[in-house]
Amino acid sequence: MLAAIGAQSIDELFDEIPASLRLSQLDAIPAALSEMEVGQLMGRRAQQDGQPVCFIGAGAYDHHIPAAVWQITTRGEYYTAYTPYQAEASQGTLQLLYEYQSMMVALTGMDVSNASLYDGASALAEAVLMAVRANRKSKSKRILMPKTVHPAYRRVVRNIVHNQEVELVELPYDPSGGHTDPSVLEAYAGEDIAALVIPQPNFFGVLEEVDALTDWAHANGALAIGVVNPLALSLLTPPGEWGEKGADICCGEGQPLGAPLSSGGPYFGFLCCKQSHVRQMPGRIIGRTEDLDGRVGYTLTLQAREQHIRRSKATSNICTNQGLMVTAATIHMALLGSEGLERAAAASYQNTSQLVSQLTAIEGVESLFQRPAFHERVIRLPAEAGSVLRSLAAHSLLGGLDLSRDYPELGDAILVCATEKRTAEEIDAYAQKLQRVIQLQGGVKCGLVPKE
Amino acid sequence: MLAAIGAQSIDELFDEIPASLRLSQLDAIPAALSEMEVGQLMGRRAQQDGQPVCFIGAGAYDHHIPAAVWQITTRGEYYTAYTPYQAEASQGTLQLLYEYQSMMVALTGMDVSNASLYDGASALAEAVLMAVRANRKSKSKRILMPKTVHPAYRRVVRNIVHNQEVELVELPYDPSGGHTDPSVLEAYAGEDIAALVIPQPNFFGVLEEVDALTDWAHANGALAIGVVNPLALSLLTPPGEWGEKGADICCGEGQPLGAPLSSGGPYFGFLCCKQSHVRQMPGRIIGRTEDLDGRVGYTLTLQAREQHIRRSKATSNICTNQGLMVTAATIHMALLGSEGLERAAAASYQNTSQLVSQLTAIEGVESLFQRPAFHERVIRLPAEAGSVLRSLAAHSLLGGLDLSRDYPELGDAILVCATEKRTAEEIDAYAQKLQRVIQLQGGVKCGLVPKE
Amino acid sequence: MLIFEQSRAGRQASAQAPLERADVSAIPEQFRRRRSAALPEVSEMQAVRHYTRLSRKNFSIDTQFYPLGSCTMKYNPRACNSLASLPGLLSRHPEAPESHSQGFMACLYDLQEILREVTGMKAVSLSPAAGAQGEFAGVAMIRAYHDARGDHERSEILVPDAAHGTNPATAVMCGYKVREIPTGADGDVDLEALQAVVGPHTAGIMLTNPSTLGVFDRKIEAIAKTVHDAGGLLYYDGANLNAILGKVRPGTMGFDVIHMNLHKTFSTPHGGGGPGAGPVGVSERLVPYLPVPMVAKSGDEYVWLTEEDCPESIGRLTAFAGNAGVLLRAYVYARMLGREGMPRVAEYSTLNANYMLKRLQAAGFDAAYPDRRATHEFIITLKRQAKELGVNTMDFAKRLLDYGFHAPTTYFPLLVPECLLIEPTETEDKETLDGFIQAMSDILAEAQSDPEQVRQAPHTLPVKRLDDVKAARELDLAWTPETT
Amino acid sequence: MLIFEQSRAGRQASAQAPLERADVSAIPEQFRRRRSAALPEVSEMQAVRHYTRLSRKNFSIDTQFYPLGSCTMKYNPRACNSLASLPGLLSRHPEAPESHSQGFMACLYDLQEILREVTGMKAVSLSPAAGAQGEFAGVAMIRAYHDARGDHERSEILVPDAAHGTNPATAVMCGYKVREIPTGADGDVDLEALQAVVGPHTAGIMLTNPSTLGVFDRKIEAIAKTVHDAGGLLYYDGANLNAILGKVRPGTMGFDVIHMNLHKTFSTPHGGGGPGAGPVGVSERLVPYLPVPMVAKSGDEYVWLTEEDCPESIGRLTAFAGNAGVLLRAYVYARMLGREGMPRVAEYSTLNANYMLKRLQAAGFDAAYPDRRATHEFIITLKRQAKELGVNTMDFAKRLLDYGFHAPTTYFPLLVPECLLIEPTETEDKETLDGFIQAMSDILAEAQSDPEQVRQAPHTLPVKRLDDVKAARELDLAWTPETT
Ligand SMILES: Cc1ncc(COP(=O)(O)O)c(C=O)c1O
Ligand SMILES: Cc1ncc(COP(=O)(O)O)c(C=O)c1O
Repeated sequence: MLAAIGAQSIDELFDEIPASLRLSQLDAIPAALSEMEVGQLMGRRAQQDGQPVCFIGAGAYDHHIPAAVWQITTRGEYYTAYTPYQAEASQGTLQLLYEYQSMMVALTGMDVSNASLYDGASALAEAVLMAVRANRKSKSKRILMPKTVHPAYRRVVRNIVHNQEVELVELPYDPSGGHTDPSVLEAYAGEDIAALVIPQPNFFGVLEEVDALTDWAHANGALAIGVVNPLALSLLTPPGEWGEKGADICCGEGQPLGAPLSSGGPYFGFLCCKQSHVRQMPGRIIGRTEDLDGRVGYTLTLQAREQHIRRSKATSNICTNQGLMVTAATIHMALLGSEGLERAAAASYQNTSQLVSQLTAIEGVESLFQRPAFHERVIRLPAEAGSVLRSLAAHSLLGGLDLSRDYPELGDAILVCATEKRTAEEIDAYAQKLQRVIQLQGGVKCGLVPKE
Repeated sequence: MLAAIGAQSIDELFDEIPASLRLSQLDAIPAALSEMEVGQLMGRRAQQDGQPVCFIGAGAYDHHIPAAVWQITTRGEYYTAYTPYQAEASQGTLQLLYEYQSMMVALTGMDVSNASLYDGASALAEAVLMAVRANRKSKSKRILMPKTVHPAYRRVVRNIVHNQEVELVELPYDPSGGHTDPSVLEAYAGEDIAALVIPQPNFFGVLEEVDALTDWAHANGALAIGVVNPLALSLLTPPGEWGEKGADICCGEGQPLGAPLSSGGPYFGFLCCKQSHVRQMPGRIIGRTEDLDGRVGYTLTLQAREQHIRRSKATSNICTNQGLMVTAATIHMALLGSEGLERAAAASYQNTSQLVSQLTAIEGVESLFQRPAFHERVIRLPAEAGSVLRSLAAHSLLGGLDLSRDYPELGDAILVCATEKRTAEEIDAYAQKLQRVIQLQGGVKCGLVPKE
Repeated sequence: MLIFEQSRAGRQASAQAPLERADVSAIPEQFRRRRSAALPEVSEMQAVRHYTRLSRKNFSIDTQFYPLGSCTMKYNPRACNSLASLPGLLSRHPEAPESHSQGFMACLYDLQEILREVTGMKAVSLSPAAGAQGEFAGVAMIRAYHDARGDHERSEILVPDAAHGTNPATAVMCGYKVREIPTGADGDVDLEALQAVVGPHTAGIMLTNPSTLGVFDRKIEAIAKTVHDAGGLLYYDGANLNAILGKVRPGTMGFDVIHMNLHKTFSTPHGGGGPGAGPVGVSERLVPYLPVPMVAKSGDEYVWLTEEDCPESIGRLTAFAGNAGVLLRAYVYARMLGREGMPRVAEYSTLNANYMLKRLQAAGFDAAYPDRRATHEFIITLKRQAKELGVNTMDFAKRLLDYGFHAPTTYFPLLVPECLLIEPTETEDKETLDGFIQAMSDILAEAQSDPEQVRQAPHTLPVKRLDDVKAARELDLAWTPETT
Repeated sequence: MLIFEQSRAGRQASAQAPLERADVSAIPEQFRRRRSAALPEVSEMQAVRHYTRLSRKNFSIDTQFYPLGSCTMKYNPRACNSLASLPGLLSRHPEAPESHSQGFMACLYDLQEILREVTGMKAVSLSPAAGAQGEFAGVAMIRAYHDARGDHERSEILVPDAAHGTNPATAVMCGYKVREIPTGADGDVDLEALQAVVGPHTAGIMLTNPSTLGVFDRKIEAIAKTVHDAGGLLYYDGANLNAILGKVRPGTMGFDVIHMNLHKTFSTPHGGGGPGAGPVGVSERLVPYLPVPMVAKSGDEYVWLTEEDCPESIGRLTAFAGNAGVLLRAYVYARMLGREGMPRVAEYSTLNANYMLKRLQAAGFDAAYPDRRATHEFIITLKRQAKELGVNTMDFAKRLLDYGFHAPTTYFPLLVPECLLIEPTETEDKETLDGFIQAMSDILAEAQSDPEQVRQAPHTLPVKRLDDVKAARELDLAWTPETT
């Protein structure tokens, strides 16, 4: 091959790199391992972390994933293809994405869906930017953001949108209901607001008054952006039907649809909207079309929104989607159907209710927020939450998320979740262990009124 | 659908079954579980057995299997196809099997290979029956079977062939070498022997004098049947080159070529022979041919040997092969190549040597059979073998196979094996634990000369 | 292109083997091979791409309707694969002690119990590696039984002419002579012919019921009585168990021994030809002869039964416990199906078969047994078409491939001329069945309008019709460097 | 056929969900949906068969040569997938405590160190979810840096005209104006033009080197000096890192911040469009601004660095730690490659590219930069052919599909007319490259003899050329019951 090139050595091929810059060694990088050796290393590390029983939700949920999902998803043809730039050679991915979009439309009640964004949090950031562009009535870049939105999502939104001078106005939550009381909006009536964000269920698992919130937004010239759990949507009113006119944009984390917990990623963000806003939607979109013979086919469309063509005027800089995760999600939804999703959602709801009732039977443990909730709930402990959770973890049980960092006002509150995968024995074991741990630690704080 | 049939109910479709025979209940069968539930059950059971570090070989070897092997093998197109009866719709499986046959021919040095049998033991039984049919010079059905052949194989051969009045004559092994001394054959010189079985390496891991044994067989009108470890063959003289003329038939267990240990199966038996015996070979055989346009294609061939056509005159009743395992083995061999197989074999050899030298450094532990061996060796313990192995198992370490059932004359002997997967730490840990266990148990037998 | 033809000296999938080469010079040279085996030398990517592409030249259940009669090509739930492949199960050594095998043994034990219940037999051994090995075990047990009673005159096994080829081949492997029993015009065994040959030489009879003719033998009780009265035993070839799962039990029909094809009825994957699994179940009198190993329960513990525990056993037929990983898949399947699911298998497979039969008849095809119910499968004969149109069963079969359907079983059973044995299974939907029926009708029309089109089929597959005669005459069974 | 079109009311993959339906009536009706979502209702087999068959309509690395320039479509070792999917890793909750995360965190930490070493940067954060998010993080850090110094005048990001579209789009997302810098005739950045525009408004420059023109910018030191002297920072778009892995480090070239596309250089699968991963590395002065979370080592323990630990951080960009599973795959890859393997990646990818370039030139194609070395990729322009034969780049691309090759990147970079950006990668063998070159020659011949054949291509794929205009004009983005 060098002969064909007319070079003496491979090294010669790098002769345009200034010699002074050339690197000689990569000393800090370990020597190569064989597949077997790296397998042993990874095996040890995977084992090291144990597989504690998980009662944490908080944006990532331990649902059952049918075996077929990943056996099909990892087929080389899906796994090792790239963005379907050559539509004719990518009808597999393209038709699947079109089906995905159709399923998301069915689930959310919106008109259109894109082919996914990075994750739920960044999808919300994109939804906010999109709302600012799409809301022709509003000249402001003000967004009302309830405190019941996932704290990490709120941070991500801030980090992404603040460079474009979008202003995020935090809405407080109702301390007894754990929801955004629509009356807090009165303070903003008549102001120029680009959009109102509405989580359903919210971070506490609590159901929001989505109809009232959506209608308020529309009455005040703002767009309504739903942030939803797609599995919950199998049971809950879809954003497209919120209030009189439905939400304008909705987004969320797709993980509950077939993505393993996997330390937080890869998951995928979904983004849907009303037809009228489709040209403001960022990310890949697949359209149905025809070939020269009039046969149905699928292709990337509305590319004029994207950076490849639009460059600095694109709707976003996003280039990849989370294609593989969406492949899994599509197969997942096809396998479960709405009946299956509803059953999984209902079982999760039931398990969480059961968990909460067993935990709150323990003296001193109380459930906050009495409003209807989905499969996540806030409970308050009669002992230091962090220390209780550590003790439980030592028993290979993740008892919930400590809320003290983001909601110190709630005291020793934790957010718990029991999906359909948690068995009655696991729930019993949690209750028993919690009781013991509280007894042991309770000496210190027992009887104290939790700080408010 | 019932309307099209003209039936009132599904039950009616069973109306030709005498009513008195009809079954009403299946009470003893548990109720259906969801995939998630059966997953939890299997997860618990799989975990229950632990994953002890394995120093047992004895016919099933813990080798590294490249990740690609089973990711490709379980593609639906291989996994859920059946016997390639419609060759045009099965060129994937057929070409792969032809490649498999070619690889086995390369590895064994024989002329032809079938497309696999159930396992190594049953392959040996078929090889014996085949030899009886193929040996036109011999009128007897006598087979010389060294005691160095895997005991389970000898049992299986007996169980399968005794109904056809084949006589198995056991050959003793040399107590110091652990091999079949060619001189024991002198007793049979001039007798009518259909075949001599030659294991390489033998059950003790010891290398047999294959050249002398093969030549003896041929000189005495018997066929030579090799029973070989295919991974060992990457380093050892292939049966096709044994002695002056090479073995006539060779068979063995294919497990080391990409099949996981999996409690003993599914594995696959391979069977190869000289061209002249091909019509006596049982099992599927794939041939290369052409289609109507002269294009190369592959098809089942020599079907006139098989029960579908030959019925009671078939070479065997075998109908399935272990197609999926052979798929894995073919990909495994393609990935490793002979270089890779040689490295894996050499590393296993080295690890076993290292293990034996560390174990025999313990007082009272000795290595039997000083002849060259491959990756398996017999060592004798200064304490009751079964009890030592149980103690090791309690430390999650499978120390070897207790030989007292099949070779009581060896005393407290165990057969140990360390494949390339055993790390230096694991070998050290074995030596340390063995030392401790022997010390603890040694009180009783310490200093005793092991029984002979 | 063969993988060998992509080989280049020195190429390697380097991460797959130890990175260094250990020294083996301590092994004397006389034992070492002189030249490395001529295996292909390719990169990991080449191997992956080659075998991925190759796979796409296969029809399979995951991609096509595959109504291969007698083979029960039904959907293989993916969970069976992943759960049988849990690391703890995959890495278990066959010689691991019972202390480290309780989880695995619990699965086998439960499966034995499930199969016992569903077949109505007294005890089950899981170890045979496939149907044919199950047959061997069964007939070997029949022989062991007679031998144990000193009943050495029994030298014949009776086999209906519709039987699968493995039946007579098995009888011969067990040292028996085979005597064929004809089938009556209605598809049932010719009872009179049976009565005529049964006698003191009869060791037993091998029956498939429903038979491979796709009908349930209504005279089964009389057959059983005839054979038993003569001192023979009844062997049940369970390849067609799918048709009667939860509906009728071989034990109730009077069988003494049965094999099951787990890769059929219990949906373990066919893997391009195997592995299968062929557990055997027996009536009381054959229990002592069951092949080992088996799993028993002693208190709370599972224990192995081996040669020592079962001195009259016909012994083991594979080195370890048969195709254990296949058994685990079957177990997972059985648990997902459960008590409720088993009869549904029989119901829907029978419904699908009867539906197809009627619709194909309506489309102008001849049923081999038009007056009988189809079971889970049925036969049509193209004798008339072959004669009138010069388009035979093989042509139909090959042309079906062009329509995207795997062909049904052709030319089996041997006694029905120009036959197609069609088994849709319970996992196919009506739309697929309708598609197949349409394809058959279309091919029939083609056979009239353009028979050459059918005779030359297939046209759309990776190869055109292959020359089997050349394959057998000019044997080319392995690539060598000279082939290319 | 769409999965929706196979749906029949009431059909279900029944084992996939809980077998019973829990009562949710305690949720007030006002919150509950009135009609079930209209998802497809199919059996498990239908879903498996549908998506298996659908997959076969894709080109992919595992099945085809895929020389998509700038995308580094190299082989994805299968071990990366299985090891990142070990049950313990797959089931780890992102909020699991550090006590139950040491194994996972060790992998991230090691990967940070490897990336640091290979790029020559001071510190690395792994969290950005893709290249474009890495760009965002990078430019946001540049902004945070200037802001922290009170340097608020810097409102412009400079971007060469050859840049990928994500570069200008990112600058805008970070609130900057974009100023394009032209490319010189030799493919290097026009240094004089750069000098002319750089100044107190310059926040920084985004460069890809080797650039997307397939050449290494020889004046990189001068560029760095120019920008730094003006107070701007240098951003390195690491999409082309594959070309220089182990050969030259962005840190050495003078870059202040870099993103890497792990789905390119570190071979994590492209997944039909993602997920990727876009870690960022920075020079000393940007360390405080790195996005969180990161992993640090404290004694023998790994600890998370989050917002609390890094108060000046630009914060997190996804809810948790980015595409963790992708990072694990990259880590496995990096360990298998090791110190020795990294430079080989650059060497063989460069060798392959230069070989193809020369051979294509010999076959009559025009290189965009004939006097330059190719890096790991190169550009040919079909301007001449388009003019003379009326067969354009798109026609060539589509026709290549018929030959079984995925097309190279077309019409990018925008400044080269009728271009193909060809990146063979290091994992392809010479025979494959030769096959592609032959196909290009054949198509050129066809373009002369039968241009319509090329213009109408593809001919052998599941669909013929698709109508993109119709797709955009008559938007049909989701199936509804009315679609069918
Ligand atoms: C009726 C019948 N009997 C026996 C067998 C043999 O079973 P196996 O192929 O599992 O050996 C088959 C398999 O095709 C069969 O259809
Ligand atoms: C040169 C260049 N820069 C940036 C990107 C963006 O990276 P990503 O697609 O991972 O967001 C790409 C990806 O195609 C690229 O080729």
